[in-house]
Amino acid sequence: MAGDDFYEAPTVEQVIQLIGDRFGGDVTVRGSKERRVFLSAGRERIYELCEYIHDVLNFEQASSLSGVDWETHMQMVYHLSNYYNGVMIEIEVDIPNDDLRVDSVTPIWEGANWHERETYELFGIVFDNHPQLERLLTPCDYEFFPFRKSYKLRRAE
Amino acid sequence: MMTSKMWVTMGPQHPFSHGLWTLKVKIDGEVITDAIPIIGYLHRGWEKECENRTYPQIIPMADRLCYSASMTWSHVYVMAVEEALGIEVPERAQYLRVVADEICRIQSHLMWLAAMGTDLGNLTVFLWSLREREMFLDLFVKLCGQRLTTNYPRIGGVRNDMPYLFERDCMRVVDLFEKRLWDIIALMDDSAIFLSRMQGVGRISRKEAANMGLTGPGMRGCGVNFDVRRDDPYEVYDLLDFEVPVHKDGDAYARYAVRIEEMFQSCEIIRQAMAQMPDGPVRIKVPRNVPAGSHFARIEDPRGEALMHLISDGTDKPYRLKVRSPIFVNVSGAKRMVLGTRMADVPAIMGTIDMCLGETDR
Amino acid sequence: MSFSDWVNISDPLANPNSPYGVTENIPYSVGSGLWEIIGGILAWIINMIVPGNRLSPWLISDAVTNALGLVLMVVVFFAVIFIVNLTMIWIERKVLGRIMDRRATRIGPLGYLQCLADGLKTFLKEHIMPDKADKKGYMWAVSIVIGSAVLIAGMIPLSPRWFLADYGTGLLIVFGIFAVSPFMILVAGWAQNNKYSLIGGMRAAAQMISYEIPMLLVFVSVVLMAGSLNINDIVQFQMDNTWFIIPQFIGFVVFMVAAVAEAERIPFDLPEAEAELVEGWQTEYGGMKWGLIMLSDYFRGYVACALGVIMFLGGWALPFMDELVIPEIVFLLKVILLFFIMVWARGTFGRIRTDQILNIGWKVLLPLAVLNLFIVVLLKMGGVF
Amino acid sequence: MDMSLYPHAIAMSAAEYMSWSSAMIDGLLSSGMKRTVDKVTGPIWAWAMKNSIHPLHFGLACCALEMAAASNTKYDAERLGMIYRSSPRQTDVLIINGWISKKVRPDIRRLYEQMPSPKWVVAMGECAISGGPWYDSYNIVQGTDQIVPVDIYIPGCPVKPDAMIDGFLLLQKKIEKYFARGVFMED
Amino acid sequence: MAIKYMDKYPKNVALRGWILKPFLTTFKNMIKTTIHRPVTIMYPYEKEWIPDNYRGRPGLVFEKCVGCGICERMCPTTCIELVEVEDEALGKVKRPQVNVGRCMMCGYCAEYCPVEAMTVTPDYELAGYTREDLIYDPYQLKWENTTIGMEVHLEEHLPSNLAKGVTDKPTAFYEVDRPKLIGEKCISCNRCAKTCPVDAIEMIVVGENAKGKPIKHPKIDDSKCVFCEQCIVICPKDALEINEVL
Repeated sequence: MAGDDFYEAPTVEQVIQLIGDRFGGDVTVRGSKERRVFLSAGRERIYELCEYIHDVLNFEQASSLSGVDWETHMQMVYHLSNYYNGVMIEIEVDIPNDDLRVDSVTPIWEGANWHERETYELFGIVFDNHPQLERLLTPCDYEFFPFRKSYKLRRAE
Repeated sequence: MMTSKMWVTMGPQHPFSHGLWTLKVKIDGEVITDAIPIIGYLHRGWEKECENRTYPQIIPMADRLCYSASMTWSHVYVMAVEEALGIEVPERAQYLRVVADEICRIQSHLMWLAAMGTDLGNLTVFLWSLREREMFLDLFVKLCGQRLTTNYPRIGGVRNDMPYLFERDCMRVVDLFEKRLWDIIALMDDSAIFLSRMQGVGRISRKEAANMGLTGPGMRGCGVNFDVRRDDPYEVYDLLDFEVPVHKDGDAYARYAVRIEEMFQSCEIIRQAMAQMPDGPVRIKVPRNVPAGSHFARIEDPRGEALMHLISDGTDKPYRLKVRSPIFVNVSGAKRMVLGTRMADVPAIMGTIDMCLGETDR
Repeated sequence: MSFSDWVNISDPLANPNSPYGVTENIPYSVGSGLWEIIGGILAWIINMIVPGNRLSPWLISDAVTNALGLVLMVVVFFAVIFIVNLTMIWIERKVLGRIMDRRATRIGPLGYLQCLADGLKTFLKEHIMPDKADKKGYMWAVSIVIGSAVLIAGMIPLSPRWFLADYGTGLLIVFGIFAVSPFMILVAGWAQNNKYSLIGGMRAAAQMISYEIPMLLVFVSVVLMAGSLNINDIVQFQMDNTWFIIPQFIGFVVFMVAAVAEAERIPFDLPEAEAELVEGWQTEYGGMKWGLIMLSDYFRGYVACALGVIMFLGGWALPFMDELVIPEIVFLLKVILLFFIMVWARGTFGRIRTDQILNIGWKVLLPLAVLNLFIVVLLKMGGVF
Repeated sequence: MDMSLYPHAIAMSAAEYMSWSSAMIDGLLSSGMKRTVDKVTGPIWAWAMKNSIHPLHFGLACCALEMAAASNTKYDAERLGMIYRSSPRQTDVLIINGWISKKVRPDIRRLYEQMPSPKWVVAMGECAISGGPWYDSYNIVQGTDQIVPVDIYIPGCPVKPDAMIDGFLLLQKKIEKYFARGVFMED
Repeated sequence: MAIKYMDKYPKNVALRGWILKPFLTTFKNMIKTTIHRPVTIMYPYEKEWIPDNYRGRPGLVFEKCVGCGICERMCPTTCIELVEVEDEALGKVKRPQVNVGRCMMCGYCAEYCPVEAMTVTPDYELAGYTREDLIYDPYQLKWENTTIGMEVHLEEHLPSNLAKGVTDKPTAFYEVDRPKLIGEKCISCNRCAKTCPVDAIEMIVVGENAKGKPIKHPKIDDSKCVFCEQCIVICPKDALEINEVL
C-alpha cells in the first residue's frame, strides 16, 4: 500500500500499535503473549487487513487457515507468520450461518489456496475470489460437509 | 514443428510418489507444460475423529498423522494441549522430548535420503541410508517400545524415563552415524551423475517460496534464514547451540544439502542435550478436562513447520483440532516447481519435497 | 540283433555330409554323438517291437544324424549360454547384495536357483493382453526382441572350436542384428497403448540409435586394425600382436559406455526408468512375455560383454599360456569380468536424464570414437601393426 | 539337406491342430495322466512360485515404510525372492499396507484386476485388516476384504519387518496348498 | 556450533575424476562385506533382540486381572471388550478380549492398568489366515514369562508434590483420584456396590428416611479402589463424581 512504511520484522508491540492505528474499531486485539498476537476482525475488512499485514508488516506466510463450527455461527481462524522473528498473528473472523461467505486471501498468499479449498469442502464456507474452489480431499460425489458439528460419527452416536 | 501434447497421470500407484497422490502432467515431448496435483487418497477425517476421542487417546492417533516423523507430531499435539492447560513440563521431560525429536528428525531425513536415492535410480543409497536408519529406530525401540509409532510424549511430560544405558547407546549411534554418513555423501556428492541430476533443477526463488508458504528445508534451501527451533524456541532449544543451514540456490541440490547438514546438526543437538540433561521427574499429573479456549503450538517438523490449533470447550474431548501440515502447503506448489522441467526431473524435484501423505490428507 | 549293432559312435567329422567336416567343432560332435546314442536306442527299441521295419535304419542314417545332430548342437550351445546367463543374473544379485551390505538371494545353493524359480514362475502366470493393445505388434515385438537377442548370442563363438557357424562377415552381422531390437522396442512401446511405455519406447529408440554410432565407429577402428571382419581373425590378430585395449584404450571406454547404454542398464536405463515411467516400455507385459524380455536383457548384456572381450580383451586368449588353459573358460571368465564392471556401475550410479544421455552420446562419445579411429589410422599408416 | 528324407514336416492346419489338441487333453484327463503329472510337477511349481514372490510396489501409509524396511539391509526380503515390481502386470502379491479411503478404493480394485492370476492379497497392518484406528471415519473402508479377497492378515501397527516376513512365510504355506491341487493344463 | 558439511560441498567433481570416488566407495564396501558378514539378520532362523518394553500385542496376566475395564475405556480403537469367561478357580469373571486385528499397539492398556495385569508383550508374529484368527480371547491373551519391563508403570508426579519439592514419589491417577459422593443426590440404589469389581464399595446406613427405611450411602475403601469409574458411569442420579487430585 502506497504511503505506508515497510516494517521488515515488527515486534508484537509494533503490530498492535500499527493495526490499531490503521483499523481502529474494526479490529480488536484479544490479547498478546510473547511472539503471539491475537486479533479478531469483521469479515468485511478481512481482506484489507490481510493485505496490510502482508504488504506492510511483512508477514510473508499464511501458516494455517482453519474453520470452526460453533453451531450458532462459523468462524475462520487465520494464523500468519513471518520469516524473521517468529511473531505470529491469529485472526478470528465470525461468519453468520445464513451467509457463509468470506473473502479469499489466496490472491495475497498462494499458500492459503489449498487451506481454503479444504475449508470449503469440509465446512461449506464459500470463499469469494478464490481461483479454483473445488473439492480437494474428499471424493467428488460427497454431498455433506463432514466437519460440521451436525454431522456425527458413529462413535458419537 | 507441431507436436501434440499429452496428459500423463502419474499415480496413485506410481513409484515416484512416496505415498499416495497423483500428479497429472501435460508433456510436450519430455518437457512439462502443465501439472495438476491431486491429493486426498489418504483422507480419513483425522480432525473430525479427534473430536470424538479423549485427550490422551489422541496421542497415538497423532503418531499416525505422519508415519515417518511420528514423534514430532505427537509432540506438537501435547504442546498444544499443555498450552491450553497452562502447565510447565518438567525440565528433564523437555530434554527427553528434544532428544526424541532429533532422533526422529534424523530417521525421517534418512528415509527421505533413501527415497531420493531410488528416485534418482540408485539402490545403494536407498539401502545404505536405511541401514543407518535402523540404528535410530533401534534407539526408538529402546526408548519407546515401537519402531515408528512412538507414542512417547504425554500431556505433562513423557511416557517413561530413559532406559538403562540409553545414553551410552545414543552416543555410540550418533558417533557411528556421523562417520558413516560421509560414505553416502561420497556416493551422492562426489558423483557427477547425481550432481548433474540435482543442480539447477526445480528452482524456486525466495519470494515464491514465501508466497507459497514453503517451510522446512525447502524454505531454507531458498535462502530464508528461519527455523522455528531457533527463532520461536520451544522446550529447551534456546539452551542448545546449533546452526541453521541455509542455502541460496533454491534448487534440488540446495534442499538436499540443507537436509544433510541438518542431520549433522541434529547429532550435535542430541550430544548437547544428553550432556545437559538434569535429573528429576519426567511426567506430571494433569487434569483430564481442558479449560475452554483457543490455543495453538508450532514446532519444527523434519518437513517444515507443523502447527496444531486446538479449541477446547472444557470437556475431556477437543472441540476442534486443526492440523497445519507442512507438506499440504508444500505440495500445493508442485505445479510451480515442475513447470518447464523434464519428465525425468519430476522424481528429483518431488523427492526433495519429501512427501508424506498421511499428514497431507489427514 | 543286439544293442551294439544299432548304436555305433562314429567320428562325426569323418561323416562326408557334415557341415563341419573341415574344422573341429565340439558342440557338433556332442550333438551328433548324442543323436547316435539316442537315435540308436530308439531304433533298437522300435526294431525289437516291429522287426524289420524301415524306420529304424532311417533313424540312424547319415542324413538324419546330420540333421538332428545340428539341432542338438544348437541345443547344447544354447544350454551353455543359458547357464552363463543364469550365472550372470546370480552374479549381479550377489555383487549388488555385497555392495549394499546385505545377503541378496538365498534360494538354492548360494542362491543360485533364484533365477530358475523366477523363470518357472513366469510360466505359471496368466496370459494378459490389454484390450486396446495392438495385438500383432504386442506379440511380435516380444518375439523379435528375444529372438534377436538369442540369435546374436548364438553368433558369438566361445573359441575356435566352440561355435555355431564360422562366417566371413563376422562382427558386421552381429552389430547389424544388435541394432534391430530398438525398433522392436519402439513397436512394443507403441503397441501396448500405454503412455509410459510409449515414452519408454521413444526414449529407447532415441538412446540406442544415438549410441549405435560411436559403437560402430569403434567397431570400424577395430576391424581396420585387425584387417578382417571375421571374429576368429580378429582374435588371432590380437594373439599375434597385442590386445587392442592397449592401443585403443579410448575405444574400449567408448565401447563399454555405449554397450551399457545398449544393454539398457543403469546409469543408462532410461527406457525402463522406474522412478518416472513405472517399468518403461515393459509396463504392460506380464507373465512369460515379461520373463522373456528380462532374459533377453541379460542376453544382450552378455553379447555386449562378449563383443567387448572379442574386440579388446583378446577373446579366448591369455598371453604366454595359450596351451595351458581351456579357451572357452577363459572367454567366459573375461565376459563375466566385464559384466561385473557393469554391475558395479549399477550399484554406484544413478540414472541420468534424457537430454544428458543424448549430450553424452553425441558430444562426448562421438568425438572420442573419431579420435580413436584417427589413432588407429595413424598406427596403421605408421606401420606399427 | 535332403528334405525328401523327412516325413511331411509340419503340415497340420489350424483346425486340425485344434481338434488334435482337444482330443489330447480329453485323453489326458480321462486316462488319469493329469493327476500323475500334477503329482510330479505340483511341487516344482509350488517351489518356483513361493520362492519368487513379486509384490507390487504400492505404498499406502505407515506400513509402506516398514515394507521398505523389510527390504533393507537388516531384514533383506530378497532372501525369500521378494522383489518389488512397479507394474501390476508383473506381480503376484498385492500388499495393502494402509487405510483404504473411498477415493482410492476403485484404484485398488483396478490394480487387483490388472494383476495376472495366480495372485494373492496381503492385508498388512491394522488399517488394512479392519480399519484400525480409523474405525469410525466417514471416509475409510473398514477392511480390505470388503473390496478384494484377502489371503493373509498381518496385524501390527505398523507391522515390524520381521512380522511381515513371517506373514509371507505363512503365505508360502498357502501357496504350497494351492499348487497341491494341480495346475497342469488349467486355464 | 560449526557447519560440518555444507561449506565443504559441492566439490569440483571434474578435479576428482567425475565418478571415481563413488566407484571406490562401493568397492570398499563390497570388499568389507565379503570379508565380514553383512548386517542382515536371517530372520526365520535367527531373530534380533528386542527389549522387554516392546509393544507387540497386549498380554494378560489372568490371575492379577480384576476386570475393572480401565483398558476398555482407555483403548483408542475400542478393540478391547470385557467378556464373561468361566474360570476354574474364580468362577464367572469378566476379562478383556482383544481384537488384535484392530489394536494399534499403543500400550495404553498396559500403561493404565492399575493392577499390572495387562502387559505389553514382545510378540509381534501374529499373521493369520482369517480375521477371526485375530480375535484373542482372555486365555489366548495370556503370556508366560511376564517380566517387569513388560508391565509398563504409569508414573506421574503430582504438581502439588513438585511444588513442595517432593520429586521421588511418583504416583498414578488410580492411586490418588477417587470417586466423590454428593450425598443429597444418592438414592441408596446399591448399584455402585454391585458393580464395583474390587468390592471397594460398602453401603453404610447413615440414617432413616421418612418411611422408616434406612438410607444407605456408599463408602469407598480408598485402599481397594482402583478408580475404574464404573460406579460413576452406572450411577443413575450422577451422585458420584470424579475427584481429581493434582
